[in-house]
Amino acid sequence: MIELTHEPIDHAALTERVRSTQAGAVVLFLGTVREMTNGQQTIALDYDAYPEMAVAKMEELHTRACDKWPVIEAGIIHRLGHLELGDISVAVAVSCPHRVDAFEAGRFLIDRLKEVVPIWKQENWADGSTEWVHPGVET
Amino acid sequence: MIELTHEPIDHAALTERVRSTQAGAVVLFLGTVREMTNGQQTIALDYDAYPEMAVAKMEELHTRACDKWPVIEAGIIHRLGHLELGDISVAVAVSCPHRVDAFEAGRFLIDRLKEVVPIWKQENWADGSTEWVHPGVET
Amino acid sequence: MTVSVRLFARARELAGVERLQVDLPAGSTVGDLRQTLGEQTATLRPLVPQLLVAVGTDYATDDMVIPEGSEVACFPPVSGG
Amino acid sequence: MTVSVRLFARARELAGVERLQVDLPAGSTVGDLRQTLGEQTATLRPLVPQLLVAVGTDYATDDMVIPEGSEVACFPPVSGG
Repeated sequence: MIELTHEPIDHAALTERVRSTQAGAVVLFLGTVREMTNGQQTIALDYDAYPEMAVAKMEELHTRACDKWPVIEAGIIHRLGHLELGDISVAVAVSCPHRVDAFEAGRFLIDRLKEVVPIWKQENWADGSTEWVHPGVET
Repeated sequence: MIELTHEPIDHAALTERVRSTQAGAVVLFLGTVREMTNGQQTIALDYDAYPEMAVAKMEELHTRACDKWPVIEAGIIHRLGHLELGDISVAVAVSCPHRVDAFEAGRFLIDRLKEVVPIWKQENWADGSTEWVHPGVET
Repeated sequence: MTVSVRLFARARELAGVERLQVDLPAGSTVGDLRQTLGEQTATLRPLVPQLLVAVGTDYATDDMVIPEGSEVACFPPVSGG
Repeated sequence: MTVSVRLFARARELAGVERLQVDLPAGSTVGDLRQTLGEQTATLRPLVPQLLVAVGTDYATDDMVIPEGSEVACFPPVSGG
Protein backbone atom coordinates (compact mmCIF):
# COMPACT_ATOMS: atom_id res chain seq x y z
CA MET A 1 0.00 0.00 0.00
CA ILE A 2 1.66 3.15 -1.31
CA GLU A 3 0.10 6.57 -0.91
CA LEU A 4 0.79 10.28 -1.20
CA THR A 5 -1.74 12.37 0.67
CA HIS A 6 -2.45 15.96 1.67
CA GLU A 7 -4.47 14.77 4.67
CA PRO A 8 -3.18 13.85 8.15
CA ILE A 9 -1.76 10.32 8.20
CA ASP A 10 -3.79 7.75 10.15
CA HIS A 11 -1.00 5.64 11.64
CA ALA A 12 -3.42 3.35 13.46
CA ALA A 13 -5.19 2.44 10.22
CA LEU A 14 -1.87 1.76 8.50
CA THR A 15 -0.73 -0.46 11.38
CA GLU A 16 -4.00 -2.38 11.27
CA ARG A 17 -3.59 -2.89 7.52
CA VAL A 18 -0.29 -4.71 7.88
CA ARG A 19 -1.25 -6.92 10.84
CA SER A 20 -1.67 -10.56 9.94
CA THR A 21 -1.94 -13.94 11.61
CA GLN A 22 1.07 -14.91 9.47
CA ALA A 23 3.14 -12.20 11.15
CA GLY A 24 4.66 -12.29 14.61
CA ALA A 25 6.09 -8.81 14.27
CA VAL A 26 4.95 -5.40 13.09
CA VAL A 27 7.25 -2.39 12.86
CA LEU A 28 5.81 1.08 12.33
CA PHE A 29 8.04 4.08 11.68
CA LEU A 30 6.71 7.63 11.82
CA GLY A 31 8.59 10.72 10.72
CA THR A 32 7.26 13.72 12.66
CA VAL A 33 7.92 17.45 12.37
CA ARG A 34 10.59 18.26 14.97
CA GLU A 35 10.94 21.76 16.37
CA MET A 36 14.73 22.04 16.72
CA THR A 37 17.34 21.18 14.05
CA ASN A 38 20.97 22.04 14.82
CA GLY A 39 19.85 24.84 17.11
CA GLN A 40 17.44 26.35 14.57
CA GLN A 41 13.73 26.49 15.36
CA THR A 42 11.21 25.17 12.86
CA ILE A 43 7.68 26.63 12.78
CA ALA A 44 6.33 24.41 10.01
CA LEU A 45 7.40 22.37 6.99
CA ASP A 46 6.07 22.32 3.44
CA TYR A 47 6.50 19.11 1.44
CA ASP A 48 6.47 18.99 -2.33
CA ALA A 49 6.83 15.96 -4.58
CA TYR A 50 7.12 14.82 -8.16
CA PRO A 51 4.10 12.64 -7.51
CA GLU A 52 4.19 10.14 -10.41
CA MET A 53 7.85 9.36 -9.82
CA ALA A 54 7.52 9.39 -6.02
CA VAL A 55 4.81 6.73 -6.19
CA ALA A 56 6.82 4.69 -8.71
CA LYS A 57 9.93 4.82 -6.48
CA MET A 58 7.98 3.91 -3.35
CA GLU A 59 6.49 0.94 -5.18
CA GLU A 60 10.00 -0.07 -6.28
CA LEU A 61 11.19 0.06 -2.66
CA HIS A 62 8.20 -1.98 -1.57
CA THR A 63 9.06 -4.64 -4.16
CA ARG A 64 12.72 -4.66 -3.15
CA ALA A 65 11.81 -5.05 0.54
CA CYS A 66 9.55 -8.00 -0.32
CA ASP A 67 12.43 -9.56 -2.31
CA LYS A 68 14.95 -9.16 0.52
CA TRP A 69 12.81 -10.05 3.54
CA PRO A 70 9.81 -12.33 4.16
CA VAL A 71 7.41 -9.40 4.25
CA ILE A 72 3.76 -10.30 4.85
CA GLU A 73 2.39 -6.77 4.34
CA ALA A 74 3.99 -3.36 3.99
CA GLY A 75 2.73 0.16 3.47
CA ILE A 76 4.22 3.59 2.95
CA ILE A 77 2.29 6.85 3.22
CA HIS A 78 3.92 10.24 2.70
CA ARG A 79 2.13 13.47 3.41
CA LEU A 80 2.52 16.56 1.21
CA GLY A 81 1.69 20.22 1.74
CA HIS A 82 1.88 22.29 4.90
CA LEU A 83 2.72 20.45 8.15
CA GLU A 84 2.77 21.86 11.65
CA LEU A 85 5.08 20.85 14.51
CA GLY A 86 4.47 17.27 15.58
CA ASP A 87 2.56 16.33 12.42
CA ILE A 88 3.41 12.99 10.80
CA SER A 89 5.19 13.46 7.48
CA VAL A 90 5.75 9.81 6.67
CA ALA A 91 4.58 6.44 7.95
CA VAL A 92 6.15 3.11 7.06
CA ALA A 93 4.65 -0.13 8.37
CA VAL A 94 5.83 -3.66 7.75
CA SER A 95 4.89 -7.07 9.09
CA CYS A 96 7.05 -10.19 8.99
CA PRO A 97 6.95 -13.59 10.68
CA HIS A 98 9.91 -12.55 12.91
CA ARG A 99 11.05 -9.29 14.43
CA VAL A 100 14.59 -9.02 13.07
CA ASP A 101 13.26 -9.02 9.53
CA ALA A 102 10.50 -6.53 10.37
CA PHE A 103 13.03 -4.10 11.86
CA GLU A 104 15.44 -4.49 8.95
CA ALA A 105 12.75 -4.12 6.29
CA GLY A 106 11.26 -1.06 8.04
CA ARG A 107 14.67 0.53 8.37
CA PHE A 108 15.44 -0.21 4.72
CA LEU A 109 12.20 1.38 3.51
CA ILE A 110 12.63 4.66 5.38
CA ASP A 111 16.39 4.88 4.74
CA ARG A 112 16.01 4.37 1.00
CA LEU A 113 12.90 6.57 0.82
CA LYS A 114 14.98 9.45 2.11
CA GLU A 115 17.61 8.81 -0.57
CA VAL A 116 15.63 8.15 -3.73
CA VAL A 117 11.99 9.24 -3.51
CA PRO A 118 11.52 12.68 -5.15
CA ILE A 119 9.98 14.56 -2.25
CA TRP A 120 11.40 17.77 -0.80
CA LYS A 121 10.79 19.72 2.33
CA GLN A 122 10.95 23.44 2.81
CA GLU A 123 11.77 24.73 6.27
CA ASN A 124 9.74 27.59 7.73
CA TRP A 125 12.20 28.91 10.29
CA ALA A 126 11.19 30.87 13.37
CA ASP A 127 12.88 34.00 11.98
CA GLY A 128 10.34 34.07 9.13
CA SER A 129 12.71 32.78 6.44
CA THR A 130 12.05 29.71 4.33
CA GLU A 131 14.60 27.29 2.91
CA TRP A 132 14.41 24.23 0.68
CA VAL A 133 16.32 21.33 2.18
CA HIS A 134 18.62 19.75 -0.40
CA PRO A 135 21.32 17.58 1.19
CA GLY A 136 24.76 18.42 -0.17
CA VAL A 137 23.68 21.72 -1.75
CA GLU A 138 25.00 24.98 -0.35
CA THR A 139 22.17 27.43 0.21
CA MET B 1 5.10 4.20 30.54
CA ILE B 2 5.24 0.56 31.60
CA GLU B 3 2.17 -1.62 31.80
CA LEU B 4 0.99 -5.21 32.15
CA THR B 5 -2.60 -5.67 31.08
CA HIS B 6 -5.18 -8.38 30.51
CA GLU B 7 -7.02 -6.15 28.02
CA PRO B 8 -6.31 -5.78 24.27
CA ILE B 9 -3.41 -3.39 23.66
CA ASP B 10 -4.33 -0.06 22.09
CA HIS B 11 -1.30 0.50 19.84
CA ALA B 12 -2.65 3.80 18.51
CA ALA B 13 -2.90 5.27 22.02
CA LEU B 14 0.63 4.12 22.86
CA THR B 15 1.98 5.66 19.65
CA GLU B 16 0.19 8.94 20.42
CA ARG B 17 1.68 8.94 23.91
CA VAL B 18 5.26 8.93 22.66
CA ARG B 19 4.82 11.50 19.88
CA SER B 20 6.45 14.82 20.63
CA THR B 21 7.48 18.01 18.85
CA GLN B 22 11.00 17.24 20.15
CA ALA B 23 11.01 13.98 18.21
CA GLY B 24 11.52 13.53 14.48
CA ALA B 25 11.09 9.77 14.69
CA VAL B 26 8.74 7.30 16.33
CA VAL B 27 9.24 3.53 16.18
CA LEU B 28 6.48 1.18 17.27
CA PHE B 29 7.03 -2.55 17.56
CA LEU B 30 4.15 -4.98 17.96
CA GLY B 31 4.48 -8.66 18.76
CA THR B 32 1.44 -10.50 17.40
CA VAL B 33 0.24 -14.08 17.75
CA ARG B 34 1.46 -15.92 14.67
CA GLU B 35 -0.29 -19.03 13.42
CA MET B 36 2.68 -21.11 12.21
CA THR B 37 5.92 -21.81 14.12
CA ASN B 38 8.36 -24.30 12.56
CA GLY B 39 5.51 -26.05 10.79
CA GLN B 40 3.34 -26.33 13.92
CA GLN B 41 -0.01 -24.59 14.06
CA THR B 42 -0.91 -22.36 16.99
CA ILE B 43 -4.55 -21.90 18.00
CA ALA B 44 -3.95 -19.49 20.87
CA LEU B 45 -1.32 -18.43 23.41
CA ASP B 46 -1.56 -17.95 27.16
CA TYR B 47 0.84 -15.51 28.79
CA ASP B 48 1.78 -15.62 32.45
CA ALA B 49 4.10 -13.30 34.36
CA TYR B 50 5.76 -12.66 37.67
CA PRO B 51 4.12 -9.25 37.64
CA GLU B 52 6.12 -7.32 40.25
CA MET B 53 9.44 -8.40 38.75
CA ALA B 54 8.23 -8.02 35.15
CA VAL B 55 7.28 -4.39 35.79
CA ALA B 56 10.59 -3.76 37.62
CA LYS B 57 12.60 -5.25 34.74
CA MET B 58 10.66 -3.31 32.11
CA GLU B 59 11.31 -0.11 34.05
CA GLU B 60 14.99 -1.02 34.22
CA LEU B 61 15.08 -1.50 30.44
CA HIS B 62 13.30 1.83 29.96
CA THR B 63 15.94 3.55 32.10
CA ARG B 64 18.78 1.84 30.24
CA ALA B 65 17.33 2.85 26.86
CA CYS B 66 17.08 6.46 28.05
CA ASP B 67 20.73 6.30 29.18
CA LYS B 68 21.98 4.89 25.88
CA TRP B 69 19.90 6.90 23.41
CA PRO B 70 18.34 10.38 23.38
CA VAL B 71 14.88 9.01 24.04
CA ILE B 72 12.11 11.61 24.29
CA GLU B 73 9.36 9.18 25.33
CA ALA B 74 9.12 5.41 25.50
CA GLY B 75 6.46 2.95 26.51
CA ILE B 76 6.16 -0.81 26.88
CA ILE B 77 2.88 -2.68 27.30
CA HIS B 78 2.71 -6.46 27.64
CA ARG B 79 -0.55 -8.34 27.57
CA LEU B 80 -1.20 -11.36 29.81
CA GLY B 81 -3.82 -14.10 29.72
CA HIS B 82 -5.42 -15.79 26.74
CA LEU B 83 -4.58 -14.39 23.27
CA GLU B 84 -6.07 -15.43 19.97
CA LEU B 85 -4.31 -15.51 16.59
CA GLY B 86 -3.34 -12.02 15.45
CA ASP B 87 -3.73 -10.47 18.91
CA ILE B 88 -1.01 -8.09 20.08
CA SER B 89 1.05 -9.59 22.90
CA VAL B 90 3.50 -6.72 23.32
CA ALA B 91 3.86 -3.14 22.15
CA VAL B 92 7.03 -1.06 22.42
CA ALA B 93 7.05 2.55 21.30
CA VAL B 94 9.91 5.01 21.38
CA SER B 95 10.45 8.52 20.11
CA CYS B 96 13.83 10.18 19.50
CA PRO B 97 15.01 13.28 17.66
CA HIS B 98 16.45 11.10 14.86
CA ARG B 99 15.44 7.79 13.33
CA VAL B 100 18.61 5.74 13.80
CA ASP B 101 18.33 6.17 17.58
CA ALA B 102 14.61 5.39 17.56
CA PHE B 103 15.19 2.13 15.67
CA GLU B 104 18.10 1.12 17.90
CA ALA B 105 16.29 1.94 21.14
CA GLY B 106 13.12 0.14 19.99
CA ARG B 107 15.12 -2.90 18.95
CA PHE B 108 17.01 -2.89 22.27
CA LEU B 109 13.80 -2.74 24.30
CA ILE B 110 12.12 -5.69 22.60
CA ASP B 111 15.31 -7.77 22.34
CA ARG B 112 16.13 -7.37 26.02
CA LEU B 113 12.50 -7.78 27.09
CA LYS B 114 12.52 -11.23 25.51
CA GLU B 115 15.68 -12.11 27.44
CA VAL B 116 15.09 -10.78 30.93
CA VAL B 117 11.45 -9.93 31.65
CA PRO B 118 9.77 -12.79 33.57
CA ILE B 119 6.87 -13.49 31.24
CA TRP B 120 6.15 -16.89 29.71
CA LYS B 121 3.93 -18.08 26.95
CA GLN B 122 2.13 -21.36 26.67
CA GLU B 123 1.36 -22.67 23.21
CA ASN B 124 -2.08 -24.08 22.48
CA TRP B 125 -1.28 -26.26 19.48
CA ALA B 126 -3.81 -27.28 16.86
CA ASP B 127 -3.60 -30.93 18.00
CA GLY B 128 -5.07 -29.92 21.36
CA SER B 129 -1.82 -30.14 23.33
CA THR B 130 -0.37 -27.27 25.34
CA GLU B 131 3.29 -26.49 25.96
CA TRP B 132 5.15 -23.89 27.98
CA VAL B 133 7.81 -22.20 25.88
CA HIS B 134 11.14 -22.11 27.73
CA PRO B 135 14.07 -21.43 25.41
CA GLY B 136 16.89 -23.92 25.96
CA VAL B 137 14.74 -26.36 27.94
CA GLU B 138 13.93 -29.79 26.48
CA THR B 139 10.24 -30.50 26.80
CA MET C 1 15.00 -20.22 58.01
CA THR C 2 11.99 -21.02 55.89
CA VAL C 3 12.06 -19.61 52.40
CA SER C 4 8.76 -19.25 50.58
CA VAL C 5 9.45 -19.78 46.89
CA ARG C 6 7.07 -18.60 44.18
CA LEU C 7 6.94 -20.79 41.10
CA PHE C 8 5.91 -19.83 37.58
CA ALA C 9 5.08 -21.41 34.23
CA ARG C 10 6.38 -24.98 33.78
CA ALA C 11 7.98 -24.96 37.24
CA ARG C 12 4.57 -24.32 38.78
CA GLU C 13 3.02 -26.95 36.54
CA LEU C 14 5.61 -29.59 37.48
CA ALA C 15 5.44 -28.82 41.20
CA GLY C 16 1.65 -28.61 41.11
CA VAL C 17 1.67 -25.64 43.47
CA GLU C 18 2.23 -21.87 43.24
CA ARG C 19 4.49 -21.74 46.30
CA LEU C 20 6.86 -24.10 48.05
CA GLN C 21 8.18 -23.71 51.57
CA VAL C 22 11.85 -24.69 51.76
CA ASP C 23 13.70 -25.04 55.06
CA LEU C 24 17.33 -23.97 54.83
CA PRO C 25 20.06 -23.21 57.36
CA ALA C 26 20.61 -19.47 57.86
CA GLY C 27 23.33 -18.28 55.48
CA SER C 28 22.28 -20.64 52.69
CA THR C 29 22.90 -19.59 49.12
CA VAL C 30 20.78 -19.64 46.03
CA GLY C 31 22.72 -22.74 44.97
CA ASP C 32 21.74 -24.47 48.22
CA LEU C 33 18.11 -23.57 47.60
CA ARG C 34 18.30 -24.96 44.07
CA GLN C 35 19.71 -28.27 45.34
CA THR C 36 17.17 -28.57 48.14
CA LEU C 37 14.31 -27.82 45.74
CA GLY C 38 15.34 -30.74 43.55
CA GLU C 39 15.68 -33.08 46.51
CA GLN C 40 12.41 -32.02 48.08
CA THR C 41 10.24 -31.93 44.97
CA ALA C 42 11.08 -34.79 42.61
CA THR C 43 8.89 -33.49 39.79
CA LEU C 44 10.97 -30.30 39.61
CA ARG C 45 14.28 -32.15 39.39
CA PRO C 46 14.66 -32.23 35.57
CA LEU C 47 14.14 -28.47 35.44
CA VAL C 48 16.44 -27.55 38.35
CA PRO C 49 19.65 -26.94 36.33
CA GLN C 50 17.86 -24.42 34.12
CA LEU C 51 15.73 -22.72 36.76
CA LEU C 52 16.31 -19.00 37.15
CA VAL C 53 16.16 -17.69 40.68
CA ALA C 54 15.09 -14.17 41.62
CA VAL C 55 15.58 -12.64 45.05
CA GLY C 56 13.25 -9.70 45.27
CA THR C 57 12.90 -8.47 41.68
CA ASP C 58 16.50 -9.23 40.66
CA TYR C 59 18.10 -12.29 39.18
CA ALA C 60 20.41 -14.02 41.66
CA THR C 61 23.47 -16.17 41.02
CA ASP C 62 24.10 -19.45 42.84
CA ASP C 63 26.74 -17.93 45.16
CA MET C 64 24.38 -15.30 46.55
CA VAL C 65 23.43 -15.71 50.22
CA ILE C 66 19.66 -15.52 50.62
CA PRO C 67 18.75 -12.77 53.09
CA GLU C 68 16.22 -13.85 55.71
CA GLY C 69 12.70 -12.83 54.75
CA SER C 70 13.43 -12.30 51.05
CA GLU C 71 10.83 -12.82 48.36
CA VAL C 72 12.26 -15.67 46.25
CA ALA C 73 10.97 -16.87 42.89
CA CYS C 74 12.04 -19.76 40.65
CA PHE C 75 11.11 -20.10 37.01
CA PRO C 76 12.37 -21.52 33.71
CA PRO C 77 13.79 -19.30 30.94
CA VAL C 78 11.45 -16.50 29.92
CA SER C 79 9.49 -16.36 26.64
CA GLY C 80 7.56 -13.12 26.68
CA GLY C 81 7.26 -10.72 23.76
CA MET D 1 13.72 18.15 -30.57
CA THR D 2 12.07 20.18 -27.86
CA VAL D 3 12.28 18.70 -24.39
CA SER D 4 9.76 19.89 -21.82
CA VAL D 5 11.48 19.80 -18.42
CA ARG D 6 9.55 19.76 -15.16
CA LEU D 7 11.25 21.51 -12.27
CA PHE D 8 10.75 20.96 -8.55
CA ALA D 9 11.64 22.52 -5.20
CA ARG D 10 14.57 24.96 -5.32
CA ALA D 11 15.07 24.37 -9.04
CA ARG D 12 11.54 25.59 -9.68
CA GLU D 13 12.04 28.49 -7.30
CA LEU D 14 15.30 29.59 -8.99
CA ALA D 15 13.89 29.23 -12.51
CA GLY D 16 10.64 30.92 -11.52
CA VAL D 17 8.64 28.45 -13.63
CA GLU D 18 7.34 24.89 -13.31
CA ARG D 19 8.43 23.87 -16.79
CA LEU D 20 11.15 24.89 -19.21
CA GLN D 21 11.23 24.11 -22.93
CA VAL D 22 14.75 23.19 -24.04
CA ASP D 23 15.68 22.79 -27.70
CA LEU D 24 18.24 20.07 -28.27
CA PRO D 25 19.56 18.21 -31.32
CA ALA D 26 18.09 14.71 -31.70
CA GLY D 27 20.35 12.21 -29.97
CA SER D 28 21.28 14.62 -27.16
CA THR D 29 22.16 13.18 -23.80
CA VAL D 30 21.12 14.07 -20.28
CA GLY D 31 24.53 15.76 -19.93
CA ASP D 32 23.77 17.94 -22.96
CA LEU D 33 20.42 18.88 -21.42
CA ARG D 34 22.10 19.76 -18.14
CA GLN D 35 24.61 22.04 -19.92
CA THR D 36 21.95 23.72 -22.03
CA LEU D 37 19.75 24.32 -18.98
CA GLY D 38 22.58 26.20 -17.29
CA GLU D 39 23.29 28.27 -20.40
CA GLN D 40 19.65 29.08 -21.07
CA THR D 41 18.54 29.84 -17.51
CA ALA D 42 21.20 31.77 -15.62
CA THR D 43 19.40 31.54 -12.27
CA LEU D 44 19.63 27.72 -12.38
CA ARG D 45 23.37 27.70 -13.08
CA PRO D 46 24.63 27.36 -9.47
CA LEU D 47 22.41 24.30 -8.99
CA VAL D 48 23.19 22.58 -12.31
CA PRO D 49 26.05 20.35 -11.07
CA GLN D 50 23.84 18.89 -8.34
CA LEU D 51 20.61 18.62 -10.30
CA LEU D 52 19.20 15.14 -10.58
CA VAL D 53 17.58 14.29 -13.89
CA ALA D 54 14.74 11.83 -14.33
CA VAL D 55 13.59 10.46 -17.65
CA GLY D 56 10.13 9.04 -17.14
CA THR D 57 10.11 7.94 -13.50
CA ASP D 58 13.74 6.78 -13.42
CA TYR D 59 16.93 8.55 -12.56
CA ALA D 60 19.10 9.09 -15.62
CA THR D 61 22.89 9.41 -15.86
CA ASP D 62 24.58 12.08 -17.98
CA ASP D 63 25.49 9.64 -20.77
CA MET D 64 21.91 8.57 -21.40
CA VAL D 65 20.43 9.63 -24.73
CA ILE D 66 17.07 11.33 -24.21
CA PRO D 67 14.38 9.53 -26.20
CA GLU D 68 12.18 11.86 -28.22
CA GLY D 69 8.94 12.64 -26.37
CA SER D 70 10.19 11.62 -22.92
CA GLU D 71 8.91 13.17 -19.76
CA VAL D 72 12.00 14.81 -18.22
CA ALA D 73 12.29 16.27 -14.72
CA CYS D 74 15.13 18.11 -13.00
CA PHE D 75 15.41 18.61 -9.27
CA PRO D 76 17.94 19.02 -6.46
CA PRO D 77 18.70 16.21 -3.96
CA VAL D 78 15.61 14.87 -2.25
CA SER D 79 14.68 15.49 1.40
CA GLY D 80 11.46 13.61 2.04
CA GLY D 81 10.74 11.50 5.07
